Amino acid sequence: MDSTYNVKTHIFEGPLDTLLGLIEKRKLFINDISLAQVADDYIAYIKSLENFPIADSAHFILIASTLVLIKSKSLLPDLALTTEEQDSIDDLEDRLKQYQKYKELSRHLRERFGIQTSYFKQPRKDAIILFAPDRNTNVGKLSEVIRSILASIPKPDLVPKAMVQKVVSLEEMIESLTDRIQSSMKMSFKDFSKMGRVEKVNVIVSFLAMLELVKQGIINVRQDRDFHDIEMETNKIGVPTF
Amino acid sequence: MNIELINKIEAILFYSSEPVKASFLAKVLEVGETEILESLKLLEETLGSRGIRLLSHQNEVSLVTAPEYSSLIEAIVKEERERDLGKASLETLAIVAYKGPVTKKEIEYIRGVNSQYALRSLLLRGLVEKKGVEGDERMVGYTITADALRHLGLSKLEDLPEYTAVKQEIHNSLKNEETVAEETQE
Amino acid sequence: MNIELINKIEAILFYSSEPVKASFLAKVLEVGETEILESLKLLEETLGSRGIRLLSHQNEVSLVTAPEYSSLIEAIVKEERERDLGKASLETLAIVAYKGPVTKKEIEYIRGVNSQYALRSLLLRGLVEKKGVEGDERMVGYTITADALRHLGLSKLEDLPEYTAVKQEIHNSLKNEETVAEETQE
Repeated sequence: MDSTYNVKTHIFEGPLDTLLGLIEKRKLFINDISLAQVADDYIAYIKSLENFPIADSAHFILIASTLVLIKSKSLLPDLALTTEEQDSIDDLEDRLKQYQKYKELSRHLRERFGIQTSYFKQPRKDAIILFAPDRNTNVGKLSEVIRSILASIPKPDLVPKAMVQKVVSLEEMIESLTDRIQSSMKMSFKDFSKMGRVEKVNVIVSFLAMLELVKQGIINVRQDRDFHDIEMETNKIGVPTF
Repeated sequence: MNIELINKIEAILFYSSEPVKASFLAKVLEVGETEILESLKLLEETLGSRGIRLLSHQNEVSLVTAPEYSSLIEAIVKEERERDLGKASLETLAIVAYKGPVTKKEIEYIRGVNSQYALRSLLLRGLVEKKGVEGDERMVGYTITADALRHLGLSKLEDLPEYTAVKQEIHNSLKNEETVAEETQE
Repeated sequence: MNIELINKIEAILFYSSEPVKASFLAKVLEVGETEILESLKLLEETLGSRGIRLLSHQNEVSLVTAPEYSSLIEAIVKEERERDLGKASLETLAIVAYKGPVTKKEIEYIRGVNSQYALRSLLLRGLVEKKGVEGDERMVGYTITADALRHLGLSKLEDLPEYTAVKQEIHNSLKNEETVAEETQE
């Protein structure tokens, strides 16, 4: 295959494209295990983006939140997922598989496009022109038609810029979570994330931060019962490990 | 087999030089559409190894030069080779080709990004077209055009690589979705 | 007998749709003129009983519809001209009326679809005509014909309802399109 195509895929176009790129880079199949594995890469990629694709920021965040779910499930096997959460995981897997399929198929089109072309007959130059208006050829109809054309020209979508800044603060969240845990030793995720009092995106970011700390071995988490609050504790009190 | 009818169809298609509906042929030639479709099949066979081919697409047919002589025709017209399609357009075109008629929403669901501009650029190039979705007047579905097929060197959509397999897969997963949807409906 | 050569000739003649000299075919296909003439004879025989015929006239050849179907073709021509303009043609006509002189590319930007057939049908029906665009010799602009203007009962285009406002709006959306097109280029 020609190399320009591969180069082009490095400029990820959207969240699914990004995610698929990360999975394929590791030569993995699409399933919950591979998705849990690339969740960090995905977050890291979003953080690294200087020119965040603003138009799709909501999509990026939604998918990030699903990845967090998948990853948290893999880290905390006892974590019970709601039907809605499980659906969103299945849905993401399904979409990724579909997207991967069509991406592959688009290569067929790329190979064929413009290579084998057949041609219609050229229009005859000596075709007879005969003045033949129809019953719609009147001023009223023309004015009506032009109005509806003008109305149907797409206007560029308005994009929610506010959402973008929230995701970028992931690092700050990790820092602040570490600080607070080390000072109070024990706190609840609900308290920390101000769940119910702030936007969902902040909760997601907090949760991500918590998982990141679990992964780095800085804290332990404990959830006594399904849907109950998660207790966080530091592993190594007072020892900075990062 | 009615040779006279095949000849007439050939004459009309030659004259028209634009895609023509089977129903139009039926009306003009005063025969049933089934008969037209049968004759078209025979015409396609007759033309199979010739310099002219029959191109059929969604009930529309036209005559075109055989794809194997494209370089010859290109040399005559010195027409500029079509510029490559971008990645976004190619992905969108693939979804429309294999899954069409497909709505903008479905395309964006699969690609995960806003596909308004990719679609518009395909529309502008005459590669896809809008069609009302059967059974739902408000929905607009996109389908691939006869022109796009011509650019792909295909005489019908079914000749696309893996077409039947993909179509079957889509069909199966749709069935699954329906089952799930029914189950979750309360 | 070289079937490949016959097929190539058929493809070229089909595409050209105007009479072509045997010497031209010889040059393009890089064979001797005698060979071309022999192949033309065979092509004529093959087409002998078909809907398309080979017409030779003073060393020039072309493909034409078989004479026995001329009344059929005439009926179609008549039908075509009497038919109502389709949505595509009507939209194109409205754009040409309000924005003319306007290029094919601009029309396609505004409509969002390829408008080649619509323009051709309007040209054949004498409703629009091609004119060189002032200041740019290579560009071809379409304008409404004097006949059409008279048919609309107008003495000048400016008398169309909301002429100035619509013209301005079209102008603005063309500018928008240009910006978007630049942004989405890959």
